[in-house]
Amino acid sequence: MADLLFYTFAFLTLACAALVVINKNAVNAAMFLIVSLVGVAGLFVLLDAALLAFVLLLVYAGAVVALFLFIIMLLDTTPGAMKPFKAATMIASTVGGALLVVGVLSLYHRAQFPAAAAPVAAPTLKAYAEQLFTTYLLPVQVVGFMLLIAMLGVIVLSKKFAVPEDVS
Amino acid sequence: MTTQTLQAIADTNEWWAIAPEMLLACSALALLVLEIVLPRAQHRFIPHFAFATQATIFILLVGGVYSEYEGLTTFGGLLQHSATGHVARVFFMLSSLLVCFLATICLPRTKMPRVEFYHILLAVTAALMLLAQSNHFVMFFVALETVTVGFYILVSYGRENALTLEAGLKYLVLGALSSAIMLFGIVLLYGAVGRVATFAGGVHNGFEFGTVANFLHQHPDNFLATAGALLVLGGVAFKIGAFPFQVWIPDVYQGAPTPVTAFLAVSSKAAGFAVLLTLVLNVFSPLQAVLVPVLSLMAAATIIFGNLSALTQRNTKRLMGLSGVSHAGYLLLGVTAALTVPWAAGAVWFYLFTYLLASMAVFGVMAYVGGPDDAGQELQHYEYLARNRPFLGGVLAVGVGSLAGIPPLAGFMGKLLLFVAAFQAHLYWLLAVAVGGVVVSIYYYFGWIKAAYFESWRPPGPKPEAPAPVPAAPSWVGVVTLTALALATVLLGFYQEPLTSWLQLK
Amino acid sequence: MITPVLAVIGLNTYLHVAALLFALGFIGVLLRKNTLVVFMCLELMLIASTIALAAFSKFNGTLDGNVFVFFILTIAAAEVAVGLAIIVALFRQRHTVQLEELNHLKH
Amino acid sequence: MPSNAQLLQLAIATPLGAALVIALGLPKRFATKLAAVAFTVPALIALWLWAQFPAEGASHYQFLSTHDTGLAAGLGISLKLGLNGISLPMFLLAAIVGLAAGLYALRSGAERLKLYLTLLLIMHGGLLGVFASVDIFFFYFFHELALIPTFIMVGIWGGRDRNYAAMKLTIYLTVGAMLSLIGLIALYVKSGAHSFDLMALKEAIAHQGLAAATQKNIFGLLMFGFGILVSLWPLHTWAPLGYGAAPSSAAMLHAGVLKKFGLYGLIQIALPLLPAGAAWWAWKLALLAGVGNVLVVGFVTIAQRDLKQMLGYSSVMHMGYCFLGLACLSVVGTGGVVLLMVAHGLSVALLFMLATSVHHRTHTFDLAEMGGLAQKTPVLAGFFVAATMASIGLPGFANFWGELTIFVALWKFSPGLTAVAVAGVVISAIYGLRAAARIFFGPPSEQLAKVTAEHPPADLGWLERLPALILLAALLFFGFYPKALSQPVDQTLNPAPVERILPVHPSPPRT
Repeated sequence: MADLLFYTFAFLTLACAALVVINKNAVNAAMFLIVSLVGVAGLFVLLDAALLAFVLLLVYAGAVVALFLFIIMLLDTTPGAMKPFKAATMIASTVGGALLVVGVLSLYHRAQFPAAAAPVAAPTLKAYAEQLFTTYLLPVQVVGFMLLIAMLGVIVLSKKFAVPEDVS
Repeated sequence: MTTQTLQAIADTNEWWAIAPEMLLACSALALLVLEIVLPRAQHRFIPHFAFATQATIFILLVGGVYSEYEGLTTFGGLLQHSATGHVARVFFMLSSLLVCFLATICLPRTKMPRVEFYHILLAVTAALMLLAQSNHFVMFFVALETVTVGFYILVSYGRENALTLEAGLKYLVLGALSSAIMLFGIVLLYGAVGRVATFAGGVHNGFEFGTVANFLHQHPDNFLATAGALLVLGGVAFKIGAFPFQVWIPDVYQGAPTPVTAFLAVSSKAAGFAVLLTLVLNVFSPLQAVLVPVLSLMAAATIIFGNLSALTQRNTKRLMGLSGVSHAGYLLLGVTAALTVPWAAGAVWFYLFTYLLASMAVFGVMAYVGGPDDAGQELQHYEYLARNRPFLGGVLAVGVGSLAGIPPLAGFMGKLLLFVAAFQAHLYWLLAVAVGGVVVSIYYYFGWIKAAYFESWRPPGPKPEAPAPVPAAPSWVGVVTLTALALATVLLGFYQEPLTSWLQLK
Repeated sequence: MITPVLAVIGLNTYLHVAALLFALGFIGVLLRKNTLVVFMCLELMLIASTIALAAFSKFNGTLDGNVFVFFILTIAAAEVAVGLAIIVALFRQRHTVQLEELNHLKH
Repeated sequence: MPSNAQLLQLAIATPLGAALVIALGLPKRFATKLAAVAFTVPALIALWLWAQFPAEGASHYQFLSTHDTGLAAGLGISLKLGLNGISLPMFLLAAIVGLAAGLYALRSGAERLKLYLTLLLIMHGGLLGVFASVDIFFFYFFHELALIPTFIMVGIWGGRDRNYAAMKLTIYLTVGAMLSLIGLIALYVKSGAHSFDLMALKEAIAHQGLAAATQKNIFGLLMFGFGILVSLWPLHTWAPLGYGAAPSSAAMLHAGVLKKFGLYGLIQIALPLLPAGAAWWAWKLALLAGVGNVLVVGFVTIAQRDLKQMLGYSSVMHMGYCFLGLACLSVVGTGGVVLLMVAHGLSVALLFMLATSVHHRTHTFDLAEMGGLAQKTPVLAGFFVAATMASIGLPGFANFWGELTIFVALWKFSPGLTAVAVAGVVISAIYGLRAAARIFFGPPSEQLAKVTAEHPPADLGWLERLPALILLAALLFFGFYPKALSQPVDQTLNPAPVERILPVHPSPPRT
């Protein structure tokens, strides 16, 4: 049962990711991204990381992809405007990607793992909280600042400044 | 996890140890508050406030106020406070102060809001300081990404200019790509290390630098970990603009506003090298057999590429970018040497300081010479500079001379230290490449001096109708700052004592 | 309490999925010219890392990997926000999102 | 009264300090006065130190002082100043030529005079530093300090081809400097002395020796690195071009003094520290210098029509004698090189100066367009003929002793090369005398007659005569009393372990 679920989710993830890459329409690509993310969330659940799956869907499907869709609609780029790939780009990408795949796969074959995982209970919400607010308190603070910067940045980049901002 | 262990971990959160960073972050927040609180007419004082806090922190750091934590790890192993970390803090603080100075020249020419710029600058500097002291891959990545996100915004800050946005987009795509690659490397390392640490019965964390180093000591031939290390180094190579990750440099340097270009050239590059030194010397040192050829090939390619592509540049910002690539190559030479010659790490920092002084002097001149069109600054705009503004001409000569490594100036001492280190490390062929690079670099740096000093350089014929406009006269702050930078560059060439004893160059 | 998945599937399979996803994202970044799609592919690369991270974390029996995923998701979100802002600002000036048309910086 | 060591420091610090003060914005009328003082002080100190130099038993450095600039602990680099019997004459030369060049510059009325004086002062300070440095790093450092202003001066105040010349000069000399820097670093690392101090290096190498292959490599680096700087054939092409374009004072200092840096480095550093390397390279060096510098360049010199180009080529040719003297690897030859370096420095500086004076009056450097100037400017003609005689090596001038000593040493090394060298003297007599004759005697060309009709040429004024007199007096003094130079040189070369370190001179290859 579990392995069936795994293969389903893995297929969903990879197939939809491939569709993101090759789809001509940006809106469709964003849609496939969502489905792919659902697959990833499923993989997370199988790893006993239900919380991560939840957060992933919330943040990505709920916010990031929604943002993407919003921007795509806003910019109204004509669908199907994708030009055919140049031969050179195609070859370079294929070779580069194939090398990458072969490299990563061979890497895993050379680094053999024993099949057994460590016996640990599925982490609870409390466990995450404990980690985040003791060991990783400093990164949490830093990430907070990063979000602030990002917010300010988006404002600066998007707001209209009709008049010179301040006296000089 | 019991309450006691949690308590024990929480106890290691020594906030006082990162007081400078916190102070910076708080003053960054204070800037935003001030913008709301102060009436509009008073907004011009906000940059002064940023200046003042930074200067205070800089003085405190130089005074060694926060050095009591040196050699300790805090935050449960997230940070390690070392002498080098302290050096990095001072470096980033100084660089940030000077970028503030450049911003006061350049920002008023645009319609962009200023307070946010200083806010981001301060926050990014704080993150840079944490990055240089991080001892844990989670902390490392989070700090690095904070810096990167800050830079995405800063690079595209002059958004009225399409070139700036284009630069921002290029930096964003390539930066995110390098982050993703680096992240994958970190994950691989965690996978390789964490497993063994658990099997050995320890509770070590697969992200900690010490654990990774221990693991690599025991398994220097672990394929997964080696691949992870190389991917991480690839991400770092992007930051320092080493070959083949230098593609973004000329475009981004040209398009970004001049203060940001300076910030990228100095702080971002130095951060890359601070991280690279930590990783190569402390974490990945057991992988020497792989690292030495990779690093030295990268250094050679970087030197060759940087110098050759800078040869034909007429745009000064691209020139600074591509010559900066070659400087990264010389520094990589130092890093490679540091694997076998311990004092070379100090030499790298010495070089970075001389690079900071010289680059900032040159960028200061560029900020005055560059008019409203920030990205289109060409060599011919410098014609008659030495006659019209002898002061700027002098500063430019000192700065460019130091970058070229011309002897009485600080840059030469930096190169000398690196070359001696390389010789001691038996990197002969690499040294030959570096020497060739220096000779080539003389050509294009000399071209810049030529543009500013040697008149009637162009062949006889009809002169262009409109001569280059005379750049604005520097304010007294500008005069003082640029004089200080130039004098420091000259004096450091003759007398290195304060810096060498502080860097413990042995 | 071992989850059946890891007993049946094993770590390697998980990592294959992650690696393939990473490679797909990488190819997409190289191949696509539409900046928005390029951005999505970058997100795929980050997600691929999180899959590997969660699997390693489970396999190692430590929580750190999972916690790191939190940070990665946050960072990715911030990156997307800034990136889209830049793309929108650029679109207002150039009316294009195609990378190859954004070549006004001299080479 | 400061000690002699402090005086030595003062001599170097005065021009550099004055340059800094002028650069920081001293008004022009003070700047010229300060510059005059700064050019005079080192000359007076040099004379005083020369008088103070012990007459006997001074095989080691005198007037020593050491300062740590911050690299002593880490790298063993410290500012160690002192003079031995070889560096004393060179120091004196630098001080005298510097004074003459400085005085000439003050009256030259160059545009942007303050910048000109600043650069010339830096150059002067660097030159004095080169010959007073015991630390080989600072030896190099001061050389570069003196070299950089040359590029800028050529570029700003140079003649017709200044931009091309400045660039070519820069690239060639940078290559030479980098090669020699790597050679010096190699010496430092391989000696294991952990010090750039020449005395410490000597001690370390005497103690443990250097492998012959290492010596060979390092000597090769130094020979070609220094060789480019001294215009060793075939890497000499920058010299005539550069001197042709350089403003007079810069040409005086560079051709007169700075160019000797490479030879001086070979004598002080390469020969005593790398005897096996020297032995391996000696014949190759001698052939390059003898055939290339003396014969080939000699004939090229004869073909020159431009006065400054001719002087540039002749200076390249005379460097050939110096290389030949070095290649003898004997005390006599080395001593001869020092004598010739001083004498040539004085005479070539005088010639470059007078060439500019001629140009002021004729508005041309083309020898074919001159003639008959002696009637209008007899003093200038007198000086020029005297300087030419000195440069050819006529007895009574210092050059004679230098060349004679070298020929004596060369005879022992290779009679064939001696013949080449003597042929070189004939060549230099041909072009030297012909140039003097073209300029000053015979009928003036039509063009010149027109120019002189518009601007009747005045004879040398006192401000021009003073530097010329200083240089000529020195030439004559050393010509009639060579012991003043040879005594300190002898002291350092003879009792010192040079004889022991220098190998028995290698026999010429049999054919």
